[in-house]
Amino acid sequence: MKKEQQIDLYHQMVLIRRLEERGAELYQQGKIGGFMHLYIGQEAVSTGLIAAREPRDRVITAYRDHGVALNCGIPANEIMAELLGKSTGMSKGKGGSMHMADTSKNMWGGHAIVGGHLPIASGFAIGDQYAGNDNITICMFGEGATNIGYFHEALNIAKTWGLRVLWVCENNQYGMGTTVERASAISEIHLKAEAYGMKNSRVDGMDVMKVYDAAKEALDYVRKNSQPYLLEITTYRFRGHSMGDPERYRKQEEVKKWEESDPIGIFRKQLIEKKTATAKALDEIDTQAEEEIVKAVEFAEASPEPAMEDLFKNIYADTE
Amino acid sequence: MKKEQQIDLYHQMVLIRRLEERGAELYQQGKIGGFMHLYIGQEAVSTGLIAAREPRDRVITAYRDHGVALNCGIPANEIMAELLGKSTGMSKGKGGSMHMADTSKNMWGGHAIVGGHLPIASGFAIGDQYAGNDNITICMFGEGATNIGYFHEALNIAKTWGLRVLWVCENNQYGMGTTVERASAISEIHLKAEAYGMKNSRVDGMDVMKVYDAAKEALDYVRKNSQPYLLEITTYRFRGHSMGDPERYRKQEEVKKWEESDPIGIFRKQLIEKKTATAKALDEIDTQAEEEIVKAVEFAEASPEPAMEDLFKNIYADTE
Amino acid sequence: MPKITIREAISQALMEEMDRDPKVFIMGEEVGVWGGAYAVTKGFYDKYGAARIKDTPIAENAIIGGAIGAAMVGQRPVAELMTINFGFSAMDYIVNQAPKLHYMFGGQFTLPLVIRAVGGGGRQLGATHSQTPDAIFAHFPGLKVVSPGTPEDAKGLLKSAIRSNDPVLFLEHATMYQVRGEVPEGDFTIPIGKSKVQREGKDVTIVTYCKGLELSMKAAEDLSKEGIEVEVVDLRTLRPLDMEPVIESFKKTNRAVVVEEGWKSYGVGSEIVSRIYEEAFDYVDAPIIRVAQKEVPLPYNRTLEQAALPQVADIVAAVKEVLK
Amino acid sequence: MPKITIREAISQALMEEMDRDPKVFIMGEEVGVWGGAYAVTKGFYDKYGAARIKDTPIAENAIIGGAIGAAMVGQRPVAELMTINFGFSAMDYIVNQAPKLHYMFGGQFTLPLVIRAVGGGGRQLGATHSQTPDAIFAHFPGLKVVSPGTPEDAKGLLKSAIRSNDPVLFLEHATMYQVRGEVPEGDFTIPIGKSKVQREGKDVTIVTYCKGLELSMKAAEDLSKEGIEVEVVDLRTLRPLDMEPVIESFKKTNRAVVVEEGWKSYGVGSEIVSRIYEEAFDYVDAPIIRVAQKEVPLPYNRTLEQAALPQVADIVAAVKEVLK
Ligand SMILES: Cc1ncc(C[n+]2csc(CCOP(=O)(O)OP(=O)(O)O)c2C)c(N)n1
Ligand SMILES: Cc1ncc(C[n+]2csc(CCOP(=O)(O)OP(=O)(O)O)c2C)c(N)n1
Ligand SMILES: [Mg+2]
Ligand SMILES: [Mg+2]
Repeated sequence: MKKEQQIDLYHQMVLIRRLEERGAELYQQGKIGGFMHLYIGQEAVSTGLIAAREPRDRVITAYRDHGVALNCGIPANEIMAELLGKSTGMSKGKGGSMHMADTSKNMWGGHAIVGGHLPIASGFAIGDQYAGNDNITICMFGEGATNIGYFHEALNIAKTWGLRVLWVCENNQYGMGTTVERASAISEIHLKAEAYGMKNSRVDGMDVMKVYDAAKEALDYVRKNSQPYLLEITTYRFRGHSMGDPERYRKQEEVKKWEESDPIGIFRKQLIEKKTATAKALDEIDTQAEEEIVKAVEFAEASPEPAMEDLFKNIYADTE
Repeated sequence: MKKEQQIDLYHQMVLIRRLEERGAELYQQGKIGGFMHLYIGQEAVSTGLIAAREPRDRVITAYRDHGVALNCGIPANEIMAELLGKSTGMSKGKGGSMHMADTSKNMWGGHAIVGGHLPIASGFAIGDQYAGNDNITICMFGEGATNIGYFHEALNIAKTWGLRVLWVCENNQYGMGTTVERASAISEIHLKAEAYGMKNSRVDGMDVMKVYDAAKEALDYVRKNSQPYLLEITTYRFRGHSMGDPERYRKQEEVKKWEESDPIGIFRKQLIEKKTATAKALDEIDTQAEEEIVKAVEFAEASPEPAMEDLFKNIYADTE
Repeated sequence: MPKITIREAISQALMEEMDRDPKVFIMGEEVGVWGGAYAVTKGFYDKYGAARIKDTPIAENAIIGGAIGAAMVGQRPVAELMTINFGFSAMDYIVNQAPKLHYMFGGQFTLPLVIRAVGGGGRQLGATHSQTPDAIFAHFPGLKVVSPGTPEDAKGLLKSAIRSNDPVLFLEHATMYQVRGEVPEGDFTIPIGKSKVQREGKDVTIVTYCKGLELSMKAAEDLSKEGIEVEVVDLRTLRPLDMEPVIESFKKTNRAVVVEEGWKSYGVGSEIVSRIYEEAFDYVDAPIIRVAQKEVPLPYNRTLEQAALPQVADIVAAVKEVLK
Repeated sequence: MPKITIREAISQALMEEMDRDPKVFIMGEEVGVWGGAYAVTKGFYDKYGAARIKDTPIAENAIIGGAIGAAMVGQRPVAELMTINFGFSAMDYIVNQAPKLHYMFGGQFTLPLVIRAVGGGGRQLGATHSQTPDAIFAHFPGLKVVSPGTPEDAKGLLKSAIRSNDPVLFLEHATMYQVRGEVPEGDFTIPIGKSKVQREGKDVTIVTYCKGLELSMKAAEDLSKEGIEVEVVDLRTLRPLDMEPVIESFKKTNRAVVVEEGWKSYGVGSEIVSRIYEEAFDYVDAPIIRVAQKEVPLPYNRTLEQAALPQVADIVAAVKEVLK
């Protein structure tokens, strides 16, 4: 990968981190409402993954979606505005944290019914297969979501029909407070693909370059063979499941241990060691990201609330 | 297996065949209504399977349930009465062909939402696990049912929680008009168990003794290990999916070919060859079965309709 | 005008829209090789091939979720649920995804999607397979719920549904596929969200739809012989609900009976009755009566099942009652 | 009497019934180690252990289907849906299995099963996570649907639900867990299927339940200051529905407002309004008004969301309107 792109990936990861740190503050201040799920610790997953896609490839994910949204190229301004429920958000303040989409960037949301977006992802691929193009649908979900029936129906139809879907399981070890082992009959999630005769593999999600390489390979396979692929990416969320998680289910030592593999730290070290960037250059990127987020917050705070008549808009497309 | 029991199994299989042949006639005469799914061709499956259970093991199946009901020891009289919607049926005429249950025989129905009874079967085993007994739940379903989410959720929880369930997939090659290959990503259904790290195997369902042996082994495993097991039993239905199936999806030659492996014919041959029974003795059983069914029809036809006030009975147990 | 059955009308609508717009395709269980469990798509597979007539696994979530996805990216799928009873197995997609995604993402994409499903009792299919649960679907803003009662409406409304950019749940009735009626030749549509007077009368207004229409028209005929002239208003669409023809009729007759096949409590009739009192309170001459299914899971036994379902005689009796 | 919150009331009911009957156990997502997503079962896991407090996979069908099975073979499971919105993902079990199996098999077994689920809007959770779809569940005979509005009722009704031999859907409200009220000490139950006058008055009858009760009691207080005395009847159970106290109150006041949090069309209010007109037609002095949610998927933005939800002011205005 080119030097510039590597540095860009670093920038994206830092940007996600900063955006969410500020988001958490705004949440505490009551400026953001609803459920908010932070991606902190998992930044390498979506960053490496999305970097590997073609712009024509569609992305769909669960509610833990701020990072993916940024990686897909949605401006921090709009993400922050959506978090604050402003009219300048991509979904005009109607979606909030869990529902970040910008179809012009081929980012199809943010979906909060666990596993519910998997059959929809199959549907994207059905639509693309029907249209005769070779777009891929990249569908991300947590390991907890692999226990619900939606997962099964979606993967089965994808393989039976030869749909171009890259299924990406972000195994962050927990579904809320439940460990993989307590909820899933097998812990190596990618092996669930065997029940569908589907190609699959597992990669370390704390290393963005490894994720990128694995994603590239998987995407190539999907495009060439017109067959789905299940890629498991192992990772860890450093924060609670959502804001206000009492975190009774894990020890702080465990979190600390994982924090040693901070994906930003790891990548930073790699970049410096391989002389792709100097520490100073990276520090500058950090500062720049910081500033971008400050501006995004300003933008969002200054943005107008949706108009009251928006309440009744977008219920039916036919009458708009 | 003892000689008597073998002959009893033969008797059960013939009885199922005769019951359904008469049932088909009564359906054509309009005396049976609703959907009716014949088991003809598949008799060895439930006969071998149920013979291997302990009386304390619970049985639950799909709508193709007349055979299983007979094997569980429900009298032909009551089955026929239920088919005719009479008050002397096990479900007092409220259930019909698809809903044959007699809990006193540990037969828990006949269920017509495809795959819908699988989580309920897990529930039986949850209840038995909670009670601390070692009952097994035997849950039968078609191969078509393995593509619905219910299958996935039920098998996952069964393995994760160590539930005593013997999952039995009757792979009769078709779900209505759809072949296994057109609906399922893999055709060896038992391999779907691998996604749950669940023990599994496949057996020829046209040979009742093979089914019996496989079932015994599987039941032993389940009881001893407190772990579920997926047993695939390959078979074929000689008749349409239900009464009034246009059968446009398969050639009559295919049916003919399978009819050469008629499970009753195969077993009859085995019994005679191994000198377990003479042809004459088996002929007598055939005649006897015929007569039993004639009597069952008489019983059913002579039985009273449910009373009009039964319409409002059994809605709520609290107010009965 | 040629007389055709509702089955033919639906089949024609599907074919004409498929011929008209290559984005339209059909997916569902047994829609292809089998020709449709209710023979509605008989011949389609041979004509259009597997790419446009997609036989699916038994996986209602993959079907409806899949149709939603395909619609979001620009196709116009017509998904078939073999019966509405299996809709509960895909409920999240029908009421929680299809009706909400357009709104929740600020209108960024549309969902030009039709879900066809047959429902209804009277065929001895037992409690889980005999429902007419239309009211519960009509509760959700964002969904359009259509349920025609004549061949003409079936054809014209289905064509509108396929051309609509919103998700439409299209509810048919299993015992009505053979109902015959005149249908205009050539391309025509009937707008979604418009109720219609199917029979004029001056004494009592019957408000109904789908199976209720069939029963009500028979009741109206019987009553006419006794000199009672009933006006039958067919809702045709349950959401968005068009009360105008209902209210107009009611202002003339001042008496109404609401007829539906589903259960009475929390049913379609509850909404219609409430709306009539809200919108025409001063015109009410007698309590409005609801005729509907008895509050029991439908039993298999034919006699009991028929006793639970609303019958023509029940409607006749209700009309006489409101005239007292 | 001690004052406790609805959360405490529910928690106490669960504990007391678990202590009373070893057949009672709890299963659901995050009910154990986490202590319940809404902290209702906090401490239960430590007290009762994993066998009686079962953390499940995210698999709503395995949860509700599993509870049904366990109930059929003699246990008394209390299954928790993390929110009622996820009930659509197990819809077949809630409306098509639990309410029908007892009937369909001629009463051979019972289903002593409780499904607890929290619902409601007002927390900016967006369209898929904010619903109050109570009416659609109440449509199904065979199911009991309970939705209390006070700590006392929450405790007494949940205890009855657990002791019931029928499937009970027990609907809580996410913004009401902190509501405080007096609750009798010791073991007591409140019967399912009994409405209750929560505040006496002579001018107007408000019929409501759950969140609607909270809003209506506030409205009643406000109105009282203006000399308008409202009688508030709390349904508490939506199925089986007890109209007696409603009709009795209405015969006294001759005017009614029906208040619910869910959508108006095909909602709970539709049924109540229909029933009042059916059962007390001659007592009606003014059109009955329904106060309910605007017909939109609930948006995330707080201002818009609040504008869509029924407010105390809406109830006050409706009461004044029926008094005109
Ligand atoms: C159908 C459904 N059930 C339950 C929930 C509640 N819920 C939200 S997130 C979550 C955990 C999901 O875990 P996982 O899939 O591993 O994703 P992660 O949060 O770890 O990214 C649960 C149970 C839901 N949103 N939808
Ligand atoms: C959820 C659901 N979807 C669809 C149906 C309609 N249906 C009834 S039987 C059947 C085929 C089932 O095939 P399989 O599981 O292989 O069983 P078999 O009939 O071959 O015994 C279908 C699609 C149903 N009853 N339930
Ligand atoms: Mg996770
Ligand atoms: Mg089959």
